[in-house]
Amino acid sequence: MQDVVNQVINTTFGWNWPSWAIALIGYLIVAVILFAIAPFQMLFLTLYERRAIARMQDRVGPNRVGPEGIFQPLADGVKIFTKEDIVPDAADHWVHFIAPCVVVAPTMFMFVVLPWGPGMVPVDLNIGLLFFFAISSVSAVGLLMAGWASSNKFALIGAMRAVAQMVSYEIPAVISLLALVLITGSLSIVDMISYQGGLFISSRDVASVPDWGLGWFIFTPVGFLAFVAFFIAALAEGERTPFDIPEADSEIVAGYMTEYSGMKFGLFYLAQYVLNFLLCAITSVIFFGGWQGPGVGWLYAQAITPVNPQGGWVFNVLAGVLGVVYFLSKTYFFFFVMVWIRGAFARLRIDQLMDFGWKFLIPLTLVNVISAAVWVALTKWGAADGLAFVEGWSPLVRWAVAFVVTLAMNLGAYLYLARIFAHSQAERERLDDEVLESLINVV
Amino acid sequence: MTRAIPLEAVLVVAAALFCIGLFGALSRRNLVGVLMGVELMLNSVNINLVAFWRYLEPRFITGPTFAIFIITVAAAEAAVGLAMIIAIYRSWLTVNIDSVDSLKG
Amino acid sequence: MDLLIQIIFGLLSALIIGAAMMVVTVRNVIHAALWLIASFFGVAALYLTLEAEFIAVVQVLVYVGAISILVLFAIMLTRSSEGERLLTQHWWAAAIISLGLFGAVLLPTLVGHHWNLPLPTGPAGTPESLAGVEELGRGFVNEFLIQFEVAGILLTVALIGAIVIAFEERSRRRRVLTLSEEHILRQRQQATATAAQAALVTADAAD
Amino acid sequence: MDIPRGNIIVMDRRRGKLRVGQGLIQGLKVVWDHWAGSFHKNENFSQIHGTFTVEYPDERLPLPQTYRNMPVLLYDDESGHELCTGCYQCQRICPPQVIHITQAKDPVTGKMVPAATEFIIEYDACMSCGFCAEVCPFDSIKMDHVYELSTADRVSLTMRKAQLNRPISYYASIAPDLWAEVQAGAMKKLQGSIKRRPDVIGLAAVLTEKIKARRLELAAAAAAAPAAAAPAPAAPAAPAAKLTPEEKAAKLAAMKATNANKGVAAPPAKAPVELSPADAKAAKLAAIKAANAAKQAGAAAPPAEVPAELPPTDAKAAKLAAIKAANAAKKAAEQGNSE
Repeated sequence: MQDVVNQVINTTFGWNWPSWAIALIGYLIVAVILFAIAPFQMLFLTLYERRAIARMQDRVGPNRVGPEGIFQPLADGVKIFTKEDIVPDAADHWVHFIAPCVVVAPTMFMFVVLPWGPGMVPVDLNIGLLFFFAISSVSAVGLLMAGWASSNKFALIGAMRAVAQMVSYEIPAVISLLALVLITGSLSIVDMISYQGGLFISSRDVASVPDWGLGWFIFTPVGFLAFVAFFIAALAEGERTPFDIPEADSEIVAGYMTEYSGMKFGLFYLAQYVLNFLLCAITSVIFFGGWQGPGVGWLYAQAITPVNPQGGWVFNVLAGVLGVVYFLSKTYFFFFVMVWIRGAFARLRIDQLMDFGWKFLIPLTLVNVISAAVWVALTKWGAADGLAFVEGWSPLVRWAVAFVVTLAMNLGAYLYLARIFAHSQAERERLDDEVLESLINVV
Repeated sequence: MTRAIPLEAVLVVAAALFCIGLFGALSRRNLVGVLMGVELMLNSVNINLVAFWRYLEPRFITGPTFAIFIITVAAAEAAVGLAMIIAIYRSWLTVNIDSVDSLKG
Repeated sequence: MDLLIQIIFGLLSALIIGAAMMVVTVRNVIHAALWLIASFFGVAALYLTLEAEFIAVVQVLVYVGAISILVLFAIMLTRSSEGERLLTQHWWAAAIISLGLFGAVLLPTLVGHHWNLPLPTGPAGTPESLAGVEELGRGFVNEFLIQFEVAGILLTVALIGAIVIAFEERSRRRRVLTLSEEHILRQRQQATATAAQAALVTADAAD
Repeated sequence: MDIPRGNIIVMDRRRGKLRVGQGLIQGLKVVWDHWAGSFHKNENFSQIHGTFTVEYPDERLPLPQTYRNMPVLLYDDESGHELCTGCYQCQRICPPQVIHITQAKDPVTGKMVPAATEFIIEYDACMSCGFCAEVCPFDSIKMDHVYELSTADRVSLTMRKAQLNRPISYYASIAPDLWAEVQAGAMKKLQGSIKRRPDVIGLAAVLTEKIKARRLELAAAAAAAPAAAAPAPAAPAAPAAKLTPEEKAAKLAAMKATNANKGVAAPPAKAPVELSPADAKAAKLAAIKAANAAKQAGAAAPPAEVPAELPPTDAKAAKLAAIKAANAAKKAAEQGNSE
């Protein structure tokens, strides 16, 4: 973006603006584009979710406003804008007012490191992944503010639940990504995507594999387990249905949103759907190659890049469009999976949620990190690193050995932990029964 | 960066933060308030470490490493401290430091 | 460019110091915690201006995302003592100590000291390679290995310690019965009652 | 996986066995089947897959005969008489007490007549319980199938008799079996009550309006016609074998008018006496009679013609007209007497 701005201002118009002004303008343009995209994602996703969940429940969903109901979100938006903004008398007015902003702002921040296509990333931070999750944890503060400032029991309970859930499930999410960071050797999201070229096997692991843009992490045992764990954690962080305890309508009205109305409520809604979009996007980026797909790599190689200044701009456009199409279709597929899970499963109880997160998911992801280390050792290390027996193996053999070993490790860990977890649940029930017995004896 | 802002400015900010944190830790009655003051002091130390790293030894990682150790210690301290506050609250039903004085003869 | 950075630095310093002042003076503890979060944010932004992105992100992750949440939780789990005095009896002594430390010791020392700075870098000079995340990671598994392990053990110990301190035994926990449990309880009570009656009847019969 | 309808599915929790998430996958499969199956419409509502949604304003389900929404009043297509006799049974049983009936009275004798002059149901408070339809001994109240009743204001949901009237043929079309069950008894009872109904009392409101208009027309015509020529052509309607209710009523009115014409010696002061029943029709009739009497009494009495030409839209105006006419007639008679 800055190259284009520089080209236009300094070469075409010849104004000779300083580089920081160019950078500022470039970032501003990108920011404006992203701020326009985010609400539209939310509008689209609400309609998408309502239509999809309706089909799963043998209904049709909203289809009256516009063709196939595409203007339904706009109608909802108009409705929400015209609603009265009610603040409870006992509320802490300033905190009540700021809370929605604190919830929305981090989701907007998270767009900063999200790559949309080849070369289409607002900022390629070398700690992008960490940035993403650090920022996402900030919205927990906003939720707590909202719950506390409303001075409402339901709101406070909802906020407490939301924060406990977000803080707990951030750990498995980050640890499962840590495994892939180990394999990639970088925290930059762009690096993670470029690692995933190839055909079922990453070309970085085995150089002879043709680059079809299909060397996704999901095809490795480490990546698969990380994906499952991460997606579950993402469901919990986005407060999607099996984990929608914070806003369980049937128990605590609407959780931390209970005392909000009008556009403040709309902001919470916006934050939630944008966060869901971002979680789906990061899932598709990290486990499914983001914009990687057949054709994109080849097209991008022909385009104007810092590496290849003599390319054709047509290829830039083509690679960009194809990349964005791949990326968005993957993202929307994962949103569909979220809706699918919402249609299928019932809500967990808070203690079940915590048990599952701490006693099952975190150990599983920790084992996965060890598997990732084994994978790195088997595919990358040589005699110099103290792994002499791999000398003479071809990269494909090393890859295959690593695949089998990590698969065995992960599968074993999964089955063992499932067994342990089932036992612990049974033990818990037994303890509950004991408490019941003691109550009876007292009476 | 290093040309635009002198090192002293960053250090003065850190020192001011430290003193405010010290005042908070010494004078607040609420135990959580005391803990918040301690957190502020730890933050100021971190600022110092990072500033020294940036201005004096940017090629070595000693400064950030110590900053990360301090953050680790702060996290541990917060976890244990707040657990203790909750335990204290359970037995005394108050979190005021001058009310928790059963050791005072 | 320099002016821009100076303005940003000034604003950030004002945010950090102002928010910290609010933390120690505001009456409502929740508000104090929220100001603390603002101060943490300011410090994270200061790290960014110091080109320490990793530390900045870790600051946000740990302080804003975890510690402040812990603090807020602790405040909500303990009853706030509204209406009582905010500060201890000897707060003036604390104020004198803090102000004296700042005005008499720290400020003259920091301003008066001559720092052996390397040549200034930036847009004018050649960009100097900063130690980044990779160097940090390598450092943790080479020269700082012992410290790294100690930090890990410390965290584990803190985790276990916090759980042990704040843990309430399951049997001592006040428990609200669910409807089905209540039903079961009542059924069992009735069963025991009838059994006792039956025992009485048989005892009478035996007599 | 086809689950037969109406069965209770007992989930096998498989205790003791190692559960590693198969149940979750099974659940996802069920939902997926529904999603994939939802792209065709479920026409017969007997399967568990397919879209069940009826897109309401565009398509509607056929309503069962026993569907009930709001009560309506039936009247006979042929005679135009309402089945309702004003027995107050429905008013008594109505749980929210939204039915209000005014019993009809004979304008001449003042006796009760088996018919209702006014019948009000407040639809806004009606709860569609159907008690009124069940209790009605004359099968006069039936439950309608129309459910799109929303209005912008509450008042327009207070239904008067004219809005409640539905012909029997309509009810027979929406609930043929139900009507066939009760038809014989209902019609028999109707015949009985028709015999006891004088004049137009008990006719459906929509018909009485027409009758009123027609009568006025005829009366005006009769009044305008020369007195001498009155007897024979006053009734234009030929005595046909089968008359429509309107024609019948019209004939009746015309006959009455001619009768009044014939009564030459009738004292003109009789007109105000007849006003006592607070009935518009009676008043109008009285007015017409008075006018005719006046005409008979004094040949040179032009003011008497005025009230007959007035379009009396309501009872009060009619009464006023009658009084005026009576006064005019009296004056004319006095003039005639003095001459």
